[in-house]
Amino acid sequence: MAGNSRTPIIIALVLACVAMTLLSDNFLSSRNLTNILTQSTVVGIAAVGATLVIITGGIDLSVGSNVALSGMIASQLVNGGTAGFLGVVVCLVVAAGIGAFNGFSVAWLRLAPFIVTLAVLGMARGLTLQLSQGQSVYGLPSGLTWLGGGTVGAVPVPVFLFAAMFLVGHLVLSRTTLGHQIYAVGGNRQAARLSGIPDKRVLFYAYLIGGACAGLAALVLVGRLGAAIPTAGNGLELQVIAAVVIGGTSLFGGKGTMVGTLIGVLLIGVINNGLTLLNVSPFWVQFIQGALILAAVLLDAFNQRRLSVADA
Amino acid sequence: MAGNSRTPIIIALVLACVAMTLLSDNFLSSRNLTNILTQSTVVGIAAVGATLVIITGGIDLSVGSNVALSGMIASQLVNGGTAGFLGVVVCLVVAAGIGAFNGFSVAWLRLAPFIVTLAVLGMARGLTLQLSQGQSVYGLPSGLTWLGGGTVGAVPVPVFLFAAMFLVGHLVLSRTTLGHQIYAVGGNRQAARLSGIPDKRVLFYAYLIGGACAGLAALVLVGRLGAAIPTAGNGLELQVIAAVVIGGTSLFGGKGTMVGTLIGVLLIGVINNGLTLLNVSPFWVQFIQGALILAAVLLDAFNQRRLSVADA
Amino acid sequence: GESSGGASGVTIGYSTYTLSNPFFAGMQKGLQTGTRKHGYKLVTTNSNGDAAQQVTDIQNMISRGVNYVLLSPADGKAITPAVAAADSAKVPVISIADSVVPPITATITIDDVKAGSDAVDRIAADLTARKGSATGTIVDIQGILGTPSAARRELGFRQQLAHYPGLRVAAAQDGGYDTAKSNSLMVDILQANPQIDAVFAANDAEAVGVSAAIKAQGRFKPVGDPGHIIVIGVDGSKPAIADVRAGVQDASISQNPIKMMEKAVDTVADLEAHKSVQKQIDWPSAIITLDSIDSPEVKNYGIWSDEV
Amino acid sequence: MKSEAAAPVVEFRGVSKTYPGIRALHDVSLTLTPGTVTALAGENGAGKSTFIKLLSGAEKADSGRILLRGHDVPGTPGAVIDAGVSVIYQELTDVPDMSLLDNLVLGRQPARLGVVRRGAAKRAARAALERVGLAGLPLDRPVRRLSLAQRQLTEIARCLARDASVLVFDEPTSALSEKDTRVLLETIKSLRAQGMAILYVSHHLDELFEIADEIAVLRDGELVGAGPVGEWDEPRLVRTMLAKDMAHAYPWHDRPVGEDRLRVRELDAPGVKQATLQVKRGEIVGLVGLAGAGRTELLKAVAGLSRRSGGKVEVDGRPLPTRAHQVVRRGVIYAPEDRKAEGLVLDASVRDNLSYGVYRSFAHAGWVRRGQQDRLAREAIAGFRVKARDPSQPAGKLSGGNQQKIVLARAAAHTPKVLLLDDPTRGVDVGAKPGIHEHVLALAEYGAAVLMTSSDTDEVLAMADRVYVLRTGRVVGELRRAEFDRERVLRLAAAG
Ligand SMILES: Nc1ncnc2c1ncn2[C@@H]1O[C@H](COP(=O)(O)OP(=O)(O)OP(=O)(O)O)[C@@H](O)[C@H]1O
Ligand SMILES: Nc1ncnc2c1ncn2[C@@H]1O[C@H](COP(=O)(O)OP(=O)(O)OP(=O)(O)O)[C@@H](O)[C@H]1O
Ligand SMILES: [Mg+2]
Ligand SMILES: [Mg+2]
Repeated sequence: MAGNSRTPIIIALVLACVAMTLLSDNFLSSRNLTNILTQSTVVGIAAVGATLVIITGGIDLSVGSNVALSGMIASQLVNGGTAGFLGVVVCLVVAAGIGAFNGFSVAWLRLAPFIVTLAVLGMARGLTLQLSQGQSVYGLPSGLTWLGGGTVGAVPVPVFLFAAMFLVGHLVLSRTTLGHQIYAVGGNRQAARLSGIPDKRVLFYAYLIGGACAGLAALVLVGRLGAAIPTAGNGLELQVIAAVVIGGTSLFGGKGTMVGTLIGVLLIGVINNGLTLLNVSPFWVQFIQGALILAAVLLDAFNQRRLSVADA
Repeated sequence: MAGNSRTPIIIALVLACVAMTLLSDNFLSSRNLTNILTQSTVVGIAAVGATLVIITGGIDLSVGSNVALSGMIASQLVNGGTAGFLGVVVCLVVAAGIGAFNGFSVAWLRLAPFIVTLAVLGMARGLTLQLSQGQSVYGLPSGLTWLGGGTVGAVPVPVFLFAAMFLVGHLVLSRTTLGHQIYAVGGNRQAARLSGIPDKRVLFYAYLIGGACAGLAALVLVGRLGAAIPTAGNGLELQVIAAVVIGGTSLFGGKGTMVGTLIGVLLIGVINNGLTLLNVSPFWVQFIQGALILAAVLLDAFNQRRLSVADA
Repeated sequence: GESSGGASGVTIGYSTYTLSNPFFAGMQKGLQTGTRKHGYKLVTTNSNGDAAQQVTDIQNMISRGVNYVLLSPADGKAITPAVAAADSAKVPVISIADSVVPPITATITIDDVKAGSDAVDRIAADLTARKGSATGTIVDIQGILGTPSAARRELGFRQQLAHYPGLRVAAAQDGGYDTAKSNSLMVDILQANPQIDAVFAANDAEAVGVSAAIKAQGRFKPVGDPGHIIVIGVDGSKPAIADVRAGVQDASISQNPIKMMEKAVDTVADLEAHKSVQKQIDWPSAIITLDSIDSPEVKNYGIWSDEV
Repeated sequence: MKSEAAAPVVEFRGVSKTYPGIRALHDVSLTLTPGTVTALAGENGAGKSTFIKLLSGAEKADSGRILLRGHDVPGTPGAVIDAGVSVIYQELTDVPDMSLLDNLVLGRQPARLGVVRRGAAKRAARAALERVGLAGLPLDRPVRRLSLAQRQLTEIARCLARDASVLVFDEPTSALSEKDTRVLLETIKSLRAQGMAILYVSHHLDELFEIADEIAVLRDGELVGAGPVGEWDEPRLVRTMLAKDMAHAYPWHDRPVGEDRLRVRELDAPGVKQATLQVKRGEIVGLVGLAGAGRTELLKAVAGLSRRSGGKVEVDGRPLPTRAHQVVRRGVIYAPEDRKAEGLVLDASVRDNLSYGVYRSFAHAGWVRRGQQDRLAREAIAGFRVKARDPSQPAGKLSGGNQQKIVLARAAAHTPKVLLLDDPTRGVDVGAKPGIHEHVLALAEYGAAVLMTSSDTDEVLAMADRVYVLRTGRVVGELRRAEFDRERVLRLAAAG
């Protein structure tokens, strides 16, 4: 597939892990590694969908407030007596609906993805505030929180979800006609159209899946906190896009892999975990996060350059 | 120039103004109109620079924390006894320096603008926190605050700045070699390079100017608040990009006008002002803002479609 | 929110910097009750954490012709131009929940510094009861760096800590007043620190996330158990009160936003009646614990989150 | 022709260039002399464009030296232009969203103190357009709205306008009509007379013999022959290029044709007025016309790429949908003339490019069978003689002619009912053209209705059973093969 040519940013991830192992005794414990995975789940699952969207050349800024709104609606229903599993369904349906709205606007109304999803960001966040009146919903039954808070044996359910979603995402991108078409539409929409690819439908599906992934991320978050909070997912969109782009997917579309996204998500997870384990002063945390991300992409760039010198 | 072909989103702005005039007696007062302009200055001045950056096909997410950092450094110096006008110079130099760093990374190190400027966002915000230890700087002399807080006759200084910056930005884009080159690099970088345009230098200048504009925006903000606050410019980047993109500039580069950006900035300003004048419930405000922006771009899209049917 | 009223012809403008915190929902409630009682019209704006937007909001309100400005400042210093605009339009200004630097008509606050120091005292007392002396390791989950309330709670926390040499801060991080972020931080902190005795969270949203992390990491023992990790938050929000009742969270240092806001509207009424008003009104806070939650004192103070 | 040996202005000394896995140029030495036209010939992927990119500073040589007036050539395209070398690249190097005016002065905007001198720019642009016969075009139109031929001419105009002593042309006429080609060749002759050194690449061998003083031949990156034009004739040139003999002949033969497959009635669309035509099963029908006659527009309207405002299009008696992907599903395949903008996903692999939309043949229930996909790709690469390292090579890294073959191979892979070919052999070498023509013929024999255009009228006349003549968007004539007469066709096309 289109993206395979690029070695992803794996060296930076390995270096980060080695450094953390040397700096902190706690890093390499199986428990801590499980924690990193668990904490990366929300960003990770949302990033699976975002990878598809970004490969089409689009962007989804609404993912964070989609997480808030879908989680809030489901939690309020469940709080009002609806069965937990129905809440799960509602959450996914609401989130996919938001994705469908984005997809429809981008594909058929031909609006710029940035603006549509920014507007939807505001609308979904506003609706969340209005529905919740700023209040969290808590005390949710395990039917709704199991996906985010449960465990199977010693392993948290979100870790399985995370793994499963990446695997499915990877297979969709690399082995299905939809994935093939997503690369084509993102790489050259006109050429894709000419060869019979239903470009609008492909765009629509990408945003729809992106929305559904946000819904799953919402369930994980609600489960983890045991509550639906109106500020959930604030700023999540930037983290998600950052993970995808760090993983080598181009915002111009047509290029990228799910494996790259996975590495991007884990890199961010390891950096955040590491800074807390080392108890870096909170006044420095943001600076160091930024600097490490810059270092990682620089390393990656030099590594790429070394591999393919002849690319002007 | 490249962008002139596109009628910008002016109809939406006119409609918004007409609606507000009908709905609120206060809207059309000269005082309120001045307020709208003054309030749009920070976003507006930053958007002038961002327009250049986005036309090159880039993006600058660091603009908000650039505003915070440059304003904070200058204010701390001035607070420590440095003359006000020196503070102004320092603010601009720091901000332009951040822009230069972005530009260097994008042009010569060939890093993805999204990631570089996201990393710089974190780094600049972190530095601001560290330098200020979370404290605002207050009680600044008018030498530093005049640009944002002063008036000439009845008109606030920021309004003049706003007008001047847009005019200059418009002339740079439409009348200078640099503007021509910015469109060329954004429209087809390879072609620009092969025709002898120094593509890297052009990118560098765009980000440099973008940074300098953030510095000017910082001065306006410091002047307006009479203080430098560590949270200044939080989330500004999205507002700025939104204004530019609503104004018809494409995130893929090569297309856009300064007039469009001006209209985008004013549209957002009128919407925000209107929602306050009409006393919309604050729980609904975000929702309505989003919905109005969506409505505006939809209107624009249909209008564009009507004007140029033959574009499949 | 728009309350119908308005018979008196008085319009109050209220500018808040957030709505996404239940505390501010409490303030809305008190504001509505108060304005309804006095028959005032109400205009509310939310600047979403942005100090510049808040100045804008207040200027817009004044353009619109409000008679009084009530505000909860995003930044007590950076609000100055808005206060100046109000002064020049001869509109009285009352600040609630946080103070502002320029002189205004009245200020109604709880003492954020005291909230921080009360938390330390409470932790010290519990540890003394448990171990015989105030020794142990504490985690400090701060509020959004750069915001005044967070800074003052942190200040009170640190100042009071100096009085207890046996207490050590094992980790201090910015929880962003956010449940999810504090939850992630706490998970990692628990990993790095096998022994933690207590957590001070700068607000209850953070405290709730912290408690969830302690449970998820299998480190939870109920309040009263010797292995329990003490968790103290500030605000008295609903999930935190529920946690206090359930023996999960030890204490919430509660304000009462409803009554503070009613008091603010009463102050406006006093101004309308040309009575003199107090410049600084200190609203007491109450420490809500499992023991005190049903006590007459707390009943009297009011658990605001039960009312919104 | 100049006989006295002037000092060379450009000198390649043992230059080599390797791309990952591909030796594009190997130890090439060649000189360009003032007042001389040097033609560079070679099959697709031989290294001609690579040679040019090394000279222009667009790419760096791995070894060897390239001298410009005795000094090493500068490293960036801008500096090379400043040194007086002006290059017309094989692929369009314009900025589609910019106006014609801006494109004509791209990189050479007349300015004073950084401020554009608009008047001077306009004068320069008009003068440049005049030289390529496009004087009438409005300067403010974005070039994306021009036809491919017009864009190509615009680039030529831009490069001619530069103050240059070395001019390099990489297949400038591949999209040009006969008339525009004539204008260009005459211009080149006059530039030679003014003492310019000219390098000329084309797959139209007759052009080479008309204007070249020297002919050099590349094969697999090596210089395999060079000498004055007098030493060459067409068979020898072809033999040197391909390393085998080959007679240049079109493979037409009589076929049975069935009933109407494609029926277009009174079609109105952008650039097309009241067009009525039919193509039968198994029939190859040509569209001829001058540049801008609307051939591309007509094909695009049928293919669902531009909006039809009136009329009917039917395939096998059923109306054809208007959306591009539905049109393809009905078996109507369009192979565009602008392969870069419309034909290929340049970043994607050759394998993927060969398989967009043909999922039927390698996917089941939405699941891609990779082995099958790869096998089909390899078959297509072999069948169309594509010079690619392997199917995973990005399509954008193929040579121009090989990219063109990918576009056609995919069209063939759809096993179309109706095949719309827009200048199918643009940039394809003499060795590969017959193969492509045979493929087209085979598809027709299989029952496809083929509607084709070409910038080379002879190609259409050689391949078609019937032609329609277009003029300003209207069908103005129809001729059967028996009536084909080059002069008559051109007269019909040109009559006003
Ligand atoms: N950027 C690149 N990366 C990898 N390989 C390349 C690149 N550009 C060209 N090549 C390869 O180098 C070889 C020579 O290509 P070149 O474009 O010079 O051929 P050409 O003679 O111009 O062919 P054509 O007649 O088709 O234009 C081809 O095999 C091509 O695939
Ligand atoms: N040489 C020219 N002079 C003026 N207009 C032209 C010229 N070439 C193309 N056009 C314009 O381009 C439009 C359509 O071009 P189109 O691509 O359909 O033509 P075509 O017949 O395919 O010829 P070609 O592809 O060789 O340019 C016409 O409407 C015409 O206005
Ligand atoms: Mg070539
Ligand atoms: Mg054509």
